[in-house]
Amino acid sequence: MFPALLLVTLPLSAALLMLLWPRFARSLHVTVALLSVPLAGYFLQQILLHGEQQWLLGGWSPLLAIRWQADSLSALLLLLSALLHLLVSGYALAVQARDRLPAAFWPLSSLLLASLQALWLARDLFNWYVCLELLGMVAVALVTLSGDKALKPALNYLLFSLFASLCYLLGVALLYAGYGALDLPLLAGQLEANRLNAMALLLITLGLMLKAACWPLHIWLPAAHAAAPAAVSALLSALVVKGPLFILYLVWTELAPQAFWLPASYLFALAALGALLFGGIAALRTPYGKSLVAYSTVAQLGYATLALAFVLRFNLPEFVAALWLFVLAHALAKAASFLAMGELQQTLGSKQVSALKGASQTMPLAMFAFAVAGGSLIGLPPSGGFLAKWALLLGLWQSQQYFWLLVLAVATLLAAAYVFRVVVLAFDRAEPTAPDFAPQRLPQYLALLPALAVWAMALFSMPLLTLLKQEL
Amino acid sequence: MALLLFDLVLCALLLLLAGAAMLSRSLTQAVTLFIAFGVMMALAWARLKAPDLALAEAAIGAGLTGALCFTALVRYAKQPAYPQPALWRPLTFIGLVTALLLASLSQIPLQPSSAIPALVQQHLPQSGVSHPVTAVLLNFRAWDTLLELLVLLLALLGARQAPGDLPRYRGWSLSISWSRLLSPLLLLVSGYLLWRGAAAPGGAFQAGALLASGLVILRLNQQLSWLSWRHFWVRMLVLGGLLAFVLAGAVSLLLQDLGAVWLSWPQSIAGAVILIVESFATLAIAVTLTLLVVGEPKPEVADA
Amino acid sequence: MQAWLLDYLPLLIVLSSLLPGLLIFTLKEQQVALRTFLNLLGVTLKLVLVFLMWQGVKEGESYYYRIAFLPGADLILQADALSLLFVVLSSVLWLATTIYAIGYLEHSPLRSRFFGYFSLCVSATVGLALAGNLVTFLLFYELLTLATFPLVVHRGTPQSLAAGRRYLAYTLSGGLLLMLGVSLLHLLAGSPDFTPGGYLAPLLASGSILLQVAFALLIAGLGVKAALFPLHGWLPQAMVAPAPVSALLHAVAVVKAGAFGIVRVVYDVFGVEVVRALDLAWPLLFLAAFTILFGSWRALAQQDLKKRLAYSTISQVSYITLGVALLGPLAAVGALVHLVHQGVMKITLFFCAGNYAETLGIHKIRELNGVGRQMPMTSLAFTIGALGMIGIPPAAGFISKWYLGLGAAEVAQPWVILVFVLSGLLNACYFLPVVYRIWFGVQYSAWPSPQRLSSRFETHWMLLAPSMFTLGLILLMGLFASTELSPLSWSELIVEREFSFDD
Amino acid sequence: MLSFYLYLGTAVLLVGIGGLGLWRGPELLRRILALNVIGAGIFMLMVTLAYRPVMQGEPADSVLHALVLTGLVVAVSATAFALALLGRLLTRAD
Amino acid sequence: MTIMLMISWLLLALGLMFFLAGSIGLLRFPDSFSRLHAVTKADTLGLGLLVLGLSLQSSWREGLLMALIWLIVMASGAVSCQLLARFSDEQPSESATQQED
Repeated sequence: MFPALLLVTLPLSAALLMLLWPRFARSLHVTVALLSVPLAGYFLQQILLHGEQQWLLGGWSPLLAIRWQADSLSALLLLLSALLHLLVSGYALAVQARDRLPAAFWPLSSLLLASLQALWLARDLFNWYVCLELLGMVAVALVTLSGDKALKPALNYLLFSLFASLCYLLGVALLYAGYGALDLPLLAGQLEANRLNAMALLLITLGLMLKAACWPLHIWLPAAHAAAPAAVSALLSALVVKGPLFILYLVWTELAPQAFWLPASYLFALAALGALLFGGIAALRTPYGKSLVAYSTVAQLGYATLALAFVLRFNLPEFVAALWLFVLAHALAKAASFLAMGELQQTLGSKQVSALKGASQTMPLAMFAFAVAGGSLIGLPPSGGFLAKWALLLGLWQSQQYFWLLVLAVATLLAAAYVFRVVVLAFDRAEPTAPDFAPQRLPQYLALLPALAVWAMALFSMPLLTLLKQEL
Repeated sequence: MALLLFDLVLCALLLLLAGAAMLSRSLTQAVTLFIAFGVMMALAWARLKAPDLALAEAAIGAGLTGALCFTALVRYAKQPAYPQPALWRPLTFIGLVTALLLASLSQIPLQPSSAIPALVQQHLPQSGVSHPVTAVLLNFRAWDTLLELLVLLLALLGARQAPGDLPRYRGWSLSISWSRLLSPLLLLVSGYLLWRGAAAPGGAFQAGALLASGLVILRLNQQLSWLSWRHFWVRMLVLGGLLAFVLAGAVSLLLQDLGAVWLSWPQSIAGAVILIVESFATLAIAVTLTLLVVGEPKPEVADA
Repeated sequence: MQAWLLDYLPLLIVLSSLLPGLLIFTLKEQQVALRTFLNLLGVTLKLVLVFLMWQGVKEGESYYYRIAFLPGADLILQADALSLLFVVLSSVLWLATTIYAIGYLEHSPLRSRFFGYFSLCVSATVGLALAGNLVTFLLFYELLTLATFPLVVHRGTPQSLAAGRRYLAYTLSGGLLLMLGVSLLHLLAGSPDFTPGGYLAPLLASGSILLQVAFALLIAGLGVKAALFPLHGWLPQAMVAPAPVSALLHAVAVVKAGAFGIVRVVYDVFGVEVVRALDLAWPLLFLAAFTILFGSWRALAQQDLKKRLAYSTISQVSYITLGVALLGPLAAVGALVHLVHQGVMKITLFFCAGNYAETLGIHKIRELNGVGRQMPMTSLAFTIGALGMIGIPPAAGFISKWYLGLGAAEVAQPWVILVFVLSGLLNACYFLPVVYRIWFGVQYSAWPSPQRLSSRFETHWMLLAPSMFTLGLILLMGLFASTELSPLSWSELIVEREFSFDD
Repeated sequence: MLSFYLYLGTAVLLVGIGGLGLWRGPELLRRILALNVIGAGIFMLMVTLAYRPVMQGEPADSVLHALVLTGLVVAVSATAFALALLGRLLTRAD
Repeated sequence: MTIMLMISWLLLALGLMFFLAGSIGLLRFPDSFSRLHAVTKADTLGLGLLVLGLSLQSSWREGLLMALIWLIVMASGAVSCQLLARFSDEQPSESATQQED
């Protein structure tokens, strides 16, 4: 119980203390961030040693209590969140004086970690609602840290997020109407394929897809992620949108009756198609650097959605592996690219992509980090993006989805186009944009770190796949 | 028959009020109608044998939300009027969706198969309180409640990020003396609600909301000017509910053997733990809601 | 050398350029001496290691290094005779190019970045040569793209950026097709090591369409780098890169990676038997033949020296593809030996073009009039290289074309010989006038931008020496083709050892 | 039983009306109100579901009541946050 | 008992009539002062009559509670009426609030 519990309560109580004594906010935050990583690592190891663990909070009987359950996937996501949180904390610490990061960042990002960790552990439909709401509100509060220019995107994000939560809640209420339970393992396999459940699952899916910014429900994302401070955008893109995706996956694979799987797979596939194509095109056309990265998130989520669609359609282990590998690879790559892009914009003093002219000379490290992370977004070997795409490719060949192979190819080229749109510009030596001040090195190295990690991910494909319990 | 008539009228009223609030040309009207809608809703919930919720809705849904909306409304006075958008397209779509939803409702079983109510009754004696809703909130599903308190806190944190220069209301002698008269009464009632929550409808949220309305009235009448986030003990009050909750969880873990899980109160002290947590939560809710409604005297972006 | 070290030999060969490259990235611009030292250290180390490996392979030893990578497809570096051919070629030419580049870029900015990527590029090429299965090959193929891109856009001018974009568009699409093909084959047959004679024969019974699709995807992916028509569009534009980069791109790294990949796919993945059974060689044959003629034809029309060389590359590289597609042992020998010979000859030509540009500012062919008197050594190297390209005897080009012709005759494809003759004529048409201008043309205006780079030689010694070195190689390989050390004998060894022709 | 369906239907219609308001707007404040109407509809649905045992003469489903209470607080928190953002946005606009 | 019931119903009906009158007044009167007049008067009296009528039908304890409610409503009605009146006096056409420095 203790490692899992501490992973949630440590950042939570630390956040409370930070609010109480703002003077110690930074040191508390860093301490917790540092503690969380080994703790999560230890927890993962425990899960690997002893197998899946679960707890009924309060010690009540299954139907009554809220269930926490940790399989290796949850443990992996816990570790990922802790790691990225630590990274972003380091980055925030490095730039806080320069960027005038409001003091509220520290407790808020700790709360973000706490709510994410709570979400990965929970297996209760209503508790997920509260977690989602919490996550959404922390995310919006974090977006508003950029000040007045972020107000409109933040409010928009909040309204969408609220609507999504309500959709989800309505779905849960309808499920409860039929089965009188909220516990996922108890409900698993119980659902019949009737109209009521179809409606409930549709609503749940709608809400979660809105929150996970699946195309065409992504419209809130680019503005919000682009408006937030770089450290926040990194967290939002890397982790926050994955929370609802995780629930979506569990709801569909464990809860939904098999009869619904095929139609749902069409729905997800359609969303994936739109995300991959239109997300990529939007990223290619937007004039702003962080919008580009944000649209790339929309596009990349398309891969995960596609994998989910095929999990439901063919139930091959390749697709499950692809889904989670995409999530992992995207989390790392997106953290790197947002931090790098934020650093570039801050130092070069412009939001425009065109301001990145000559950045390979003026800020080689940040540019390199962006390019390396971009390599994973494209899916170049041996990056994590490649590994995930490889799994997806194998699955698609195996299930003879030639059309989707084509889509994948086009999406890959689009990703290459928007990544290299920036990189090529960075090599422009004609009139490099002069930095407003001497570039700081530490934040750039911090941006590079996850990029390098994701770049080497395929070399660790075996342990990762073992963790995901999938064989290719 | 009379009851059905009552139901019919109530439902029609609810729908009318909600529809009018959504479609009325003036925002002021919309907000007023919405508050009336909230009151009617409280009535409906009382009718549906949910007195806890009726209390909460009356205080939170109608009262505080209404106050919040009116504050926002003031700012719209300066905005140009918005053109009224067309109705038929959203109406068609929403109508279709609603029809689908309605169609799926027919499959809701009338006799629920859920074993939960029975389980609640069965475990109620061990929960430390005798009112089932309180037992669920603070014992069976205490984790939800903890996170919910966190959501409330976040609303305050988020709102503090966007401080608006609130138009101030200035009290005058009658309202000041009335506030002085009313607030002890509210304090009394909310304390009673909190205490009563262990055995009957009531509890931390209703009490907190009621207390908050008292605080808001006092605050609007130039009392309680100390109520600001800058003060350590105001923060302590706001965070107290969560801190008490977490501490209680930790202490309970320490009191029990190693196999104990999070948020399981030892049966012998469960009642006391719940009362303590609820008391702090009530104060926290009250102060948080107050700060949310009236804002702070001098907005500060961040405390270093 | 310790035995355990030998196990790591393939890895060390890759690392010997990779690590210096990474170190060079961190150097400051002014640290010229340290950078040069690191560069030369890497080159020397690599040559020594390659020599060791060559010794071993000649005696029949095999080197094998494996790291876990994808499930069912480890990262394998291994040395067989074929990979060694390419490794030796790239290591030796890297030596020449490094020295050339140091001289060429003596005073230009951003050299640390340049040499860093330069070393990465060679590491990727060597890795690609040593790749032991398709997945490893794919990895290095993509890395090669990434490492060469910064070199292509190194100048940072609008033209080079445009060239870089086009280069990426082509090569990344190629990489994508290759990845699709590799994944399909992985699904069908796993990703076993490259096997002489291929490993797909057992699959023939269970359906051929997917195999054909895989072949088409692989060849299309490789064809981009090998500049097969119609995938050649990036190459002429990439000429805007600095001369050493063009030299490397054309002679060793990029186009050869594609050609080498085609050799691997045809012989070691599919195998001659399967290729024949599936009728896969014909399209490749026609495509290669067409590309040969097309490249030569287009080269005729170019007025820019480097552009003409570029189209010549398109044409010449397809000789290798053609030789492979003929599916005969003699043609195979011709193809392999042309891989080496063309590399050496083309790098010489590019060195010379770079010398002209750097010393006198000559870019256009008409500006070459009379340059032979100003720069005799360079012009001699250019002349020999050009003659070799045409296939005139003492130079190396003759040998490879001879074997290719023999190979065509062997498999009874006389029309291919016609293609060779026609192409040879075209080669002569676009090279001989250049040579004529160099020696006999009358200089009709001042040199565009003459620079005095050396007091003793016609140009900087670091520019001249590499061209002389490769000139020597051309002649040696042509004259001593029958000796044991020559690429020809090595190619014959490869064909004899590894290619299993039943008939 | 008729009442049960009546309230159920009303709840769903409220969700629909809220959805209409959310779509149509046009003011952000009205959209926030609309979200609250949707929320009220959903809570009403849940309360009506909790009422089912009452029709059999048993006490109402207290778990659902607790969930609705939680939902109410969450809703008011979110509304307060949204209104604070809106307030700031409007103040800034002029 | 029936007489009590009849009186109770009568009181209730009377109370409702006041409410109705108040509501009509709210809708029909031209300016805010007269509207306030209509509403508060009618509501205070109407509610009182309702409470009286209902307490005839209930126990003394409930009656007491209702009386308490009536008192409180009356008091807050008086305060809020004055509040509205003050603000409509100070700012006849503007919003019901005032800016403070």
